[in-house]
Amino acid sequence: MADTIVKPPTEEDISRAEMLDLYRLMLRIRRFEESVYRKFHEAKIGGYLHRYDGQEALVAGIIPQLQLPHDKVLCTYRDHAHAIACGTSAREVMAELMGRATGCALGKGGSMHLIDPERGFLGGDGIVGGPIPVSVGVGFALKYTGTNNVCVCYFGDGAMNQGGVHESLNMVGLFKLPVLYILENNRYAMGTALGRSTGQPDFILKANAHGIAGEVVDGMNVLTMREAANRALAHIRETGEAYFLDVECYRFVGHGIGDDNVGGQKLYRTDEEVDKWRQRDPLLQIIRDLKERGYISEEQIEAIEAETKLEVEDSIVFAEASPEPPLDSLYEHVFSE
Amino acid sequence: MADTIVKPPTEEDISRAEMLDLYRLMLRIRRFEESVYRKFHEAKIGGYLHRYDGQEALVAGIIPQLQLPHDKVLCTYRDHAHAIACGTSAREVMAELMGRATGCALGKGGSMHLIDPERGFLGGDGIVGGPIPVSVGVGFALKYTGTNNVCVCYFGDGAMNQGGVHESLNMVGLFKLPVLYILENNRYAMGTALGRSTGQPDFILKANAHGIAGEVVDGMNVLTMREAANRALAHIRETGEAYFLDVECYRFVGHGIGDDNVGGQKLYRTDEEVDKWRQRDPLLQIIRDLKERGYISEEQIEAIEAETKLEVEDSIVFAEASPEPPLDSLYEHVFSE
Amino acid sequence: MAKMRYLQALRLAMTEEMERDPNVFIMGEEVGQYQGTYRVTEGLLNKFGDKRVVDTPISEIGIAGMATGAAMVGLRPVAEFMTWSFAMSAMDQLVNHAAKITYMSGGRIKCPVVFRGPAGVGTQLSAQHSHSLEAWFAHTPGFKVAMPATPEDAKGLLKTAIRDNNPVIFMEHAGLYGSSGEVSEDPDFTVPFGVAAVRREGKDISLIAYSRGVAMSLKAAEILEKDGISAEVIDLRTLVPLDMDTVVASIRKTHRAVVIQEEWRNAGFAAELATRIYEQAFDEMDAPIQRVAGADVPMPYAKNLERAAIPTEHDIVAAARRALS
Amino acid sequence: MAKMRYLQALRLAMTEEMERDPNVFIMGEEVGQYQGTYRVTEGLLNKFGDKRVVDTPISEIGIAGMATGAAMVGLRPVAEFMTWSFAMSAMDQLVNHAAKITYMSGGRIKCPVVFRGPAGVGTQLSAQHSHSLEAWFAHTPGFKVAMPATPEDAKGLLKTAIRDNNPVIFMEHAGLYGSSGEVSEDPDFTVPFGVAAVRREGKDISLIAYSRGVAMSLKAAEILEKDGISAEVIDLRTLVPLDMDTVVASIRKTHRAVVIQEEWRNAGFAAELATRIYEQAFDEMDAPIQRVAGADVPMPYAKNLERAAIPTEHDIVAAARRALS
Ligand SMILES: Cc1ncc(C[n+]2csc(CCOP(=O)(O)OP(=O)(O)O)c2C)c(N)n1
Ligand SMILES: Cc1ncc(C[n+]2csc(CCOP(=O)(O)OP(=O)(O)O)c2C)c(N)n1
Ligand SMILES: [Mg+2]
Ligand SMILES: [Mg+2]
Repeated sequence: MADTIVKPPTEEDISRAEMLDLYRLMLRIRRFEESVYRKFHEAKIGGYLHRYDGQEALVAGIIPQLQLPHDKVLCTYRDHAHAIACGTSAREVMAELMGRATGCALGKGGSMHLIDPERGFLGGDGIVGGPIPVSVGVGFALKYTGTNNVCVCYFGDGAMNQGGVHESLNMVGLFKLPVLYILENNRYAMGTALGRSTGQPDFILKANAHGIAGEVVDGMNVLTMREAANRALAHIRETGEAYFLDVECYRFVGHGIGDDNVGGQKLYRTDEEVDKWRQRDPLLQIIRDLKERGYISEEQIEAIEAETKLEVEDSIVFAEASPEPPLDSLYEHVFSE
Repeated sequence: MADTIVKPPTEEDISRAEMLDLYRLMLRIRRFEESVYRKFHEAKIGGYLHRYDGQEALVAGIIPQLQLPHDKVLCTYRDHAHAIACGTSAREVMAELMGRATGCALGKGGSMHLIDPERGFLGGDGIVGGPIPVSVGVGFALKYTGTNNVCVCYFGDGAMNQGGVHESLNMVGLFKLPVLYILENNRYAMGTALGRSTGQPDFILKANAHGIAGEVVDGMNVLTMREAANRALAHIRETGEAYFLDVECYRFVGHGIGDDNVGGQKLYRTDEEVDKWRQRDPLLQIIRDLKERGYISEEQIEAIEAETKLEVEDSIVFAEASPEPPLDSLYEHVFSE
Repeated sequence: MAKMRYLQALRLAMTEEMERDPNVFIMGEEVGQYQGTYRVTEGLLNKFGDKRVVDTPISEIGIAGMATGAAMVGLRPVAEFMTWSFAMSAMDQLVNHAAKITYMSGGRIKCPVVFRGPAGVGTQLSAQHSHSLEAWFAHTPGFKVAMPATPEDAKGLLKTAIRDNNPVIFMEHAGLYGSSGEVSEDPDFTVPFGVAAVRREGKDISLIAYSRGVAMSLKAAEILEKDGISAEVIDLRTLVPLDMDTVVASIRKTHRAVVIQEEWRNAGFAAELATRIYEQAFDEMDAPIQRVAGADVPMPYAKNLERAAIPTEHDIVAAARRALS
Repeated sequence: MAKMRYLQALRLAMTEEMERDPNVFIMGEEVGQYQGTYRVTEGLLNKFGDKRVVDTPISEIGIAGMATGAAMVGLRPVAEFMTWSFAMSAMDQLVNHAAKITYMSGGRIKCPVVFRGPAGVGTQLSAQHSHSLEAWFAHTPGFKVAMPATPEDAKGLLKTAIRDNNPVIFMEHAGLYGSSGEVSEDPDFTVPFGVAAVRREGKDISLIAYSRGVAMSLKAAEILEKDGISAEVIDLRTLVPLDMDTVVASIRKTHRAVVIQEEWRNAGFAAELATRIYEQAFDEMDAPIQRVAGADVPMPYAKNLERAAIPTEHDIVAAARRALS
């Protein structure tokens, strides 16, 4: 069951329009993250900041396949991409990152706590492993209310060492709940390489041990990712049981702002390694595939870049022009009515 | 690797004296537990009370094989047997259960917190799964100080659903620490049968998933248990790596005082099931084996019963005659000097 | 009205709310087939089936997360901790998730979940099974904290908790489960949060308590009465929200107070209570507020030590006398 | 003496103690190869090797248990929580095991372990990364709780913590890591637990604080001085044990006090402090004790809201003026 690397789908499986959409979404995420990084260094954004560069396919290959807002998405602090893929506007995300009243969490959440429940996005989470126990309840509720919907729950390789994750996988296995686990297996938890944090590196065996089926997926290729996601989602909707995708991927930049300089990353990985993975950049691959199929022209590439740039810049203008949250909102939202 | 049921050893493996010792130890435990139960119902003992009847082989087959006090033992609240096997006197155990100053924890611990560090017994623990994280540190220290010793850590099938257990097994697998895990797999966690609490019932797969090798053992037969323990201990002392024994066993009585009446247990198991397991009573089996080998006479059986009874009664007399802890010890031992 | 025990009142509250609202469900360790460790949920599995009465593995993190997640998308879970002592394993899910999600989301997520179970000292359960930890939860913004002292409140507060749109820490007291009293059988009967009850009127001193401390205070008041001392007994009912109006009104009358809690003294809730009284009524105080609390030791097993570690009505009487001397 | 930063002082304390005692070792997430998330442990892996500087998985329960277990059999672990916020996942191991094993064993087991790491509010780290939780730990018998305010104390208290035979909760403040001051380089220099420091003498009012609150109080004292108000600033250094003698001596002089904490107000440590002052010096108080504390809200992300949620020197000044009015 472990270690099945799924083959990319054939041309028939995906239309030109869909492929262009995947490209567009991944590009929007990449450009958004790059701009966020600049804004952080201009001190417009504070706190911690975790970019998704390199992992775009994990979001683009899955979230558009969902029936939002009825399906639900949970993820980690590395959550900008997930919000955007769920349909939260770049404006609302950027405003949240800048701590503005117009942000998707009214400026109260920040980078690690983007959220958009009306779109099915139940939010990022600053605690490693934190969303997985929550996913048990979301999956339970989807089943309890008699829907055919799925909760998609993202988490990192480092999170596999959190006890709460194991309690939860076991409960999901036992109760047979409709949850799709996406292990964003980028090989590092901060500065800790996979092999230095796990007693046994085949995560599918860990999922299986709790009664959850799963497989390894190449997450650098969005088409492969998309196909695996579709099969997993179909499996869950048919059987009502969870599925676990251990997705091979890589973050091109530092863990966060603390090691975004190369010196920081040199403590735990080499330039050569980063370069090697950059050759599998999901954006390069989709561009190549689009071109090979004759689905895209240079003009279109430029046009998409331009429209993406516009969107990101608009989000910055919007956020910077937005007010800070009113001071008297400090004590609001501690409780719901 | 999973599911290997170890064969009982052949006659050559064990001397008559050793076999008699195993019998004596198991009988002492059984009779002690029976008397403890009576004393509870006389209100001489308070709190929770968890008996080991039926599981004696898990203690008798392992603890005498250890190099105490250099090897270390950790276990659950179901810990009277472990204390006795480690060499804590019945007097000290009984006095602790009666909350007396002469108890092994000066009356402060009670039934769930028996302890005797000078004998290598690091204590029972009232929190399900609680001792396993501690075992990581004990194993670490044994390795750090350059010994060849082993930490033996007992826990229940219900504890396999605790997150801390998984964090710890993974760390022990990763750091390659000398810990022998004994899963007291008595098929029930209070009123919850195995299949109602785990998404996947083969616990060896759970251990393997964290990089720890293991096997299933018949824990109703003390000779089988002893052989498996010896092999596991040899493996650990040789390789320095942990081992996991999933020991098939059964508790003949209720989980604790709350369900010691048959009505309580009927909520979750049948009389027939209990009867079936009682036919595999480790005491019956060893008596049968001793007789078959001509190692024991009826007179000897009676003599051992008599001396055991004497020991248990002596412990009761001792405990009842012992003073309560002095009231001014209330604030003692919050801190060490 | 019917006479019933505290634990029956709790069960009745759950039964009525489950009948009223199909989104309410029960979950926890041994709540179903085993009929509840303390029999609080007895009969509910039979009545409502295993869809709505869910037995879980011994996984406190998973339980807390499952309840939180289900509440985030519209269900109303009532999750039992077999005892509150075991909630310690789940503090991250409780505090970082249940208590904060509403605030972190700018109010976009509601989290109507009740965490309930027995707290406090039992009988010789020793160090790891004798907590209530209300101070920890009261310290954490985002939780409401209810600690009923009577069967009627057990029912009325639990119904309010289940209907509340926020995470409620509902701490019962194992030592009160068997106590009985008159309880309304009206399914519309609830007890609001944040309204303390004056359990006994008095004019010389205010005894301010909650949970089992209320019964102790009433006994103390009777003893004091024999000496001609008239003690007012206030039952806070909920620590968050806290009804300081009732407390301060009492203080304005008596000018002396004893604050009572069973849990460890240091940084316990009684300190908060005393501090708030001084903050709001310093000039009214004729004597220092006396604090009655558990000893700052892990709970010892031996009967005599356990007795010495927890407060009794005699400690309250002694404290009252100090305040009046 | 040498001028160094707070985090360097911590590192020096660990280095000296590791050199002194081979049973001392360092463990935690990213303490080794990554050189420490906040660089507190920078260089220690190179110096002492991976036997004594142990990188762990992201497993807070396992970390707490490993440290506790190792301490129970004679080692002296110094375990880092990347931030104290993450210790919430480990509360059961910390409270039910580390803090209680000595008592539960009738004193037969020692547990000489230090849990350390940054606590308190950083800069816009938002709701899940801004805790200190000292009130929880102070509430729990069996822990000592140290919260150094200066580089010299960072060194001296950490050395005392490592040599102590009990579990010590050692809370650094991320906002102080960069602060610098004179620190003794004598390897025998330690700062004892339970001895508060009078950081500034004064006669009109006592400002009682710890951790970052001390620097805020000193700034407040300077502002007050301009108005001719002489404020005494007391740095508690350790909350358990707590040096009430120094506090009460100050109160006897000033008769007025402000108690300061950064964490949530409700049931926070400042309430304990205020309550104890009243218990021991009620008759000395000329005005109600003023409490300065964090807002009772999960920490908001937006800069302006975060600023409003945490206390500043101006809040202390305002509180002092209230106490003096
Ligand atoms: C419980 C907990 N412990 C530690 C941290 C600090 N921390 C934040 S991210 C991180 C690494 C997580 O790695 P991984 O799960 O692989 O996710 P990735 O960052 O690679 O996406 C750590 C240790 C935390 N947020 N929560
Ligand atoms: C963390 C925690 N949760 C719940 C309990 C209550 N409890 C005590 S024993 C027990 C059952 C444990 O079953 P198992 O691990 O199989 O051990 P056994 O009693 O069968 O030996 C439970 C739920 C506890 N002590 N600790
Ligand atoms: Mg990772
Ligand atoms: Mg069991």
